Amino acid sequence: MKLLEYQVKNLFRRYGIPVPVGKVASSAREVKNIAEEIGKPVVIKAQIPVIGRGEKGGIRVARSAVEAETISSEMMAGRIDGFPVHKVQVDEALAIQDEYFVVLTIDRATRYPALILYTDAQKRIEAAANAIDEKDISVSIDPLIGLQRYQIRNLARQAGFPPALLSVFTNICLQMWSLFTQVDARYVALSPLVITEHQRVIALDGKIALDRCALFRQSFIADHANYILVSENELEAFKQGFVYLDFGNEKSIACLANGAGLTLATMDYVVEAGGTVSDLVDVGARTLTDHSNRALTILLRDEKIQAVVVNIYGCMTSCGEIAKRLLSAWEEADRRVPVFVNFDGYGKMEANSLLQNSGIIVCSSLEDAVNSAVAQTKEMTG
Amino acid sequence: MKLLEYQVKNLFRRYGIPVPVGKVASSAREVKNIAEEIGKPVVIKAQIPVIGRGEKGGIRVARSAVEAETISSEMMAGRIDGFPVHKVQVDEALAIQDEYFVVLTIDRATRYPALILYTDAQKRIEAAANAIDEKDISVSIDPLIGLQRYQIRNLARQAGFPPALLSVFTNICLQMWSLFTQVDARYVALSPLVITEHQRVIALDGKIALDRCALFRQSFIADHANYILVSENELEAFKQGFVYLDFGNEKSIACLANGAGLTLATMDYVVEAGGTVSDLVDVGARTLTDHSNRALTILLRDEKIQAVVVNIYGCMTSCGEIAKRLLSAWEEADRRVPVFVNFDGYGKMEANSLLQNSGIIVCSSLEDAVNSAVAQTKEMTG
Amino acid sequence: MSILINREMDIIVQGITGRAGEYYARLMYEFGMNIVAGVSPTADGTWVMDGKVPVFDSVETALEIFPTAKASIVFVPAPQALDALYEAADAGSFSLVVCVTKGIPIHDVSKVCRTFDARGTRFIGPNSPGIFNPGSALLGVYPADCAIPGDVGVVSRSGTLSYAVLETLKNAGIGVSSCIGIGGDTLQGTTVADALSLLDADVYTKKIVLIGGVGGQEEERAASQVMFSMSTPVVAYFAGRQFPKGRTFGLSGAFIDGGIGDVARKETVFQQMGVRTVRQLRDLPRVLESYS
Amino acid sequence: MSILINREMDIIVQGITGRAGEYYARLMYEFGMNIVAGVSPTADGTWVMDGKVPVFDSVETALEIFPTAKASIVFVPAPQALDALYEAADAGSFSLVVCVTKGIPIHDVSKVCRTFDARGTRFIGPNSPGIFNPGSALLGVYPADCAIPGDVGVVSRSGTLSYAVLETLKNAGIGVSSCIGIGGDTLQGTTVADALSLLDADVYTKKIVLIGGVGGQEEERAASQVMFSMSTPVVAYFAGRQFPKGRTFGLSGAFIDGGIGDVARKETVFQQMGVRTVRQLRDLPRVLESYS
Repeated sequence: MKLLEYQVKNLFRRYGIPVPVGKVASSAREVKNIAEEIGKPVVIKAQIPVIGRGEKGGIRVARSAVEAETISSEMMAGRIDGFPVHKVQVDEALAIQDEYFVVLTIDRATRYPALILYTDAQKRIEAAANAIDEKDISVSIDPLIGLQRYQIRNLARQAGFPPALLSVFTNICLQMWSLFTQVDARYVALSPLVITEHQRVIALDGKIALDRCALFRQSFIADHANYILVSENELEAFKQGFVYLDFGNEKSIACLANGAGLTLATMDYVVEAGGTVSDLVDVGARTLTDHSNRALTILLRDEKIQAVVVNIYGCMTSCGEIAKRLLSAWEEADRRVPVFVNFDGYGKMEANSLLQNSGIIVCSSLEDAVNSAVAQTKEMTG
Repeated sequence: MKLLEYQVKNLFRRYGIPVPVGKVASSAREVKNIAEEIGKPVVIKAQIPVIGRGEKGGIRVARSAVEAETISSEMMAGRIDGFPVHKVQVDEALAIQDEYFVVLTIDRATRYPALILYTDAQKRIEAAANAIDEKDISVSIDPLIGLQRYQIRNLARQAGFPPALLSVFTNICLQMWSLFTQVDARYVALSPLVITEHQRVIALDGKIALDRCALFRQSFIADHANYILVSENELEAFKQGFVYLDFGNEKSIACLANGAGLTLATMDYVVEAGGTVSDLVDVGARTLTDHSNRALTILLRDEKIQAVVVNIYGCMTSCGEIAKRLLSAWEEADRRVPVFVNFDGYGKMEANSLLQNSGIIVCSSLEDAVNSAVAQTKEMTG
Repeated sequence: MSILINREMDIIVQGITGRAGEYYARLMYEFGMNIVAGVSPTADGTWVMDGKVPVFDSVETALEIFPTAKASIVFVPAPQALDALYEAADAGSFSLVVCVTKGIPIHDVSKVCRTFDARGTRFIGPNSPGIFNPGSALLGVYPADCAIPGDVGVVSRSGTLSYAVLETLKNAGIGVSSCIGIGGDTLQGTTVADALSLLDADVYTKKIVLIGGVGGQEEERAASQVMFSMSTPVVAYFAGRQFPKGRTFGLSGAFIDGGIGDVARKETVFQQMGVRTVRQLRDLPRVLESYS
Repeated sequence: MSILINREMDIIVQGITGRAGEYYARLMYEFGMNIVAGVSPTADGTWVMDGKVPVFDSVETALEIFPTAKASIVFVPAPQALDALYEAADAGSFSLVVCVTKGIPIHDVSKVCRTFDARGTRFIGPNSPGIFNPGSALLGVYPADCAIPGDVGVVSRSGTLSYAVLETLKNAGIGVSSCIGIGGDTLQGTTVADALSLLDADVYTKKIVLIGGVGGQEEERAASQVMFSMSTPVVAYFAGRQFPKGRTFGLSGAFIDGGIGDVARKETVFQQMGVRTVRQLRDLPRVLESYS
């Protein structure tokens, strides 16, 4: 769950990581006031979950408070990559001498945290956070010991970070570590950390991705879900405790399966058979509560969905139980689209006979279910 | 540095460790008000750094607010083990069903933290905190991982702690761990942790010893020094950064040496030669600043001291440098008592010749210095 | 036969009184595994599975009675999993710990991996379906009838998908030596590369199927290992080819972020290393049989 | 000759630009030890000791140039000592780390001991004067002329007191094989028992002097070891017999709290185990010579 810039900057401020003088605003009038307060040129940045928003008109400079008002009112009237701009961050514009990208993440290769520093502005933070490049300068951190000063020194030396600013840099990195561990972040990035003409060291922007698994001890994560989850469907599934992705494609097929891998494989199958997938639901294979009925209810009322493929491998929750739940959702639904089901594993026979003549279509194989669904949508579109 | 009970209880409250309803008071009038507020029998406890104060009249029960006022005004008028009673803790009296002693310390044998539980009320917390008895129930804690719930469960089971109260006990121990590590304690003890008739689990009293070495990152430790250090001399030395102990004995000999072991050995020597030692100063062997002059200044103005034995082994700070400092203190002193000095190691010759005819008496051996000092005090007393 | 487990091994189940714990403990027991004891902090002194398996409040007490236990399988819910895994590591007796629990915070998993690494204990998971040597031994949550014994080793990042793959192989008459489910979360105690090495060293395994997925670079790292240090042929399949960039799939390690984790890229790397990949699972039996 | 160190060993000094660090590095250098490099985060690229020893900003860089360094001695001030000791442990190259710094918080020392334990690195200190093999090697802060070579091993918890003891022995014509200063703080990386074992295993050491002190139970634990598993005779002396109960002496481990750490009790335990103790240091040479 990636936070928006202004949320990141709030956390940075709380942890003593220096950020530009600035504030978040919800109206052009507020922007004007903030720009007046800052009293010099400002940068106005759209608060949207879009990578590379700068290239899409989401970051603009204003030389005066009046210009700031105009620019922000334009920005907030439009959409970027489909996202409405409800908020903008207004920051002092700074004259930059050097820039560095600093990422604290957990390295999937070692399974330990790593602090990474690089200077290539073209590289995506997300790429750095997910796989350490051999060209990156990085230090591996013992998760039981935590980041130590000597490691930061080694990193800074290798990167040629100005020795005169080492102690400022060290404190920033130690604060990043506190933030990283205390909020259960998947990564924290300073993107970039700049050295200004006046030798101030400032995180011009930052990125934080939170770990959804830590929700049980980080209740504030739930507050951020509204901003992060794109659709109503996703938000409802999040609250109920199952996994739902909505890609927003029209005239599409939804895939419902148990287990992440099986769900992904089902999606691949549909797309490669010529279908469009918009909604992906994993009801889980070893969950205490099976959510198949709730999931199907959400799918059936979504107007953009024209068919559903259900692919279940029965294990602790048997196919039979899932069939019952699907049936109850089906019977309660106001809107119905064809649902093609493939069962395997425990309870397959029982499930198939339960759904016979129910309106839900039981298929003999996943291939059969997928091909039927694709044919169905083709028919409706065609 | 051991804290007083009310300081301990303040920390317990801040960390969510349950304590009896109660408050600290500085006057009998305040005690009466607190007792009225509590509205049932109270326990009044003298806030003094004395082990076993209960047996010395430092803990008394009052059945009414009026009785509480009388008892506390008696208590605060007197002294216990020489300590004036400036403050008393007033707590609700509780009907106790079971009591346990819980100690979190660092085990000198393993060098790792340990959580200890025992039920023998006769045993001193200090003994438990300094050496784990084979009969004690204890778990060793990895200092990099910290105390875990399973370890608390193992401890509780072995001690026969009521399973119904396990989760309360677990949370108390986890909070003890937070407190222990966050304030840099040498030990934290619940003494005792009681289960009341109504199944409340409460730390009736507690002990915390802080780590003086952590002063650089625990500035609050300095605030406690006033309460903990017994004499003016000790407080002054603490502020200046050297080690001073004042045992409060009259007509005594002070020992000044460099290094803890050498200082102790010097003290042994004096006492075994028939002298009384009251003041012990370690000016340190590898300190950046040598404090010999400040130490001698304090010793010379202390009326109870009749002679000083100085025992120095010259190393980084040579005997010569120390001799110069001693001399400057000697020359500035308003009060003078005989000072007998033994030098060994680096700079011995230079030091001896520097002090020749200065009034400070250079001896040929430690034995010589000690015997001279003892003879001197015997003469003055006799 | 085959790797890591056998039917003689004494096994402890942590979290045995939870719904999943008891359900799968029973399946393993019925399969013939020696489930000697269960652990549940709140059910000390009880018995589960029709009075056949005693429950203790800690691993320590379970090991006092059953000191021969060499493996633990963990079903403890995610909020308590860190404690349970530290407990398993601290016991010092286990050569193998499998964690079925999914959704453990990534910082906890990192710490636990560090602890098991230091102790040299084989840790599989989290979010792992366990290990299954068809016809021989089962430590995990596999449906026992989804596979038949044979000489194909399987390494998988996902649970139900691997059951479906095993069943596909079974239906084609292809038997399996061992299936290792390394777990679908972001971090794994036993990595793809580790699991491939284990199977490569196994005398009963003649061919290997790798079931990977979108996200991470674990498989790419493994590809060069397959090429340069393994003698057993490998066929790879990756789920999530059609998964869009920039999205995260639930709690799993499935996401393409900054271009990392793309299935097409994984396939390219494998092909460059000379390892065969299949786009469709139904092609797997045919490609496997082409090695012989 | 004798234990742990020798004149050929390449040594790194952490905290070499501090007053104590540079002073003692020079003494060791003059004694003939191979001080190859110093470390100081703020003095990278400079040289100390008349341009003879280069200074690096980290152990890592020092080891890049001097990969043969096998020992480090740490003079870094207490607030930064944890970082310096983790750095020494992390380097992985050192077989021996001596920490001279005193007054390191006890929680930090505990963590550092844990780290060195896990890595199998010999850690001596903190608040240790180091190791001195008279006439042969010196890694520490001993005045080189306080002892002459011989066959008596010395284990001490204190610094200057041990110099005074060494000088007492020298004046009596008794030579020393090795003196290990394990440090006077509450915790020690190398305990009394460890140090006694090292000397017991040393062929150059025929008798051992243990200089203990008030506080703790380290010596009592060591006593039974002396009795049951050592062949070298031991004479023990304890400072602080007259130290009052309930007081703490400075930052050191010297305190009698709850009856633990009493010198009289230590002496009794030693005597019960058949180990000789001396009440006065001046008696030490005579008692030592009675063993032969």
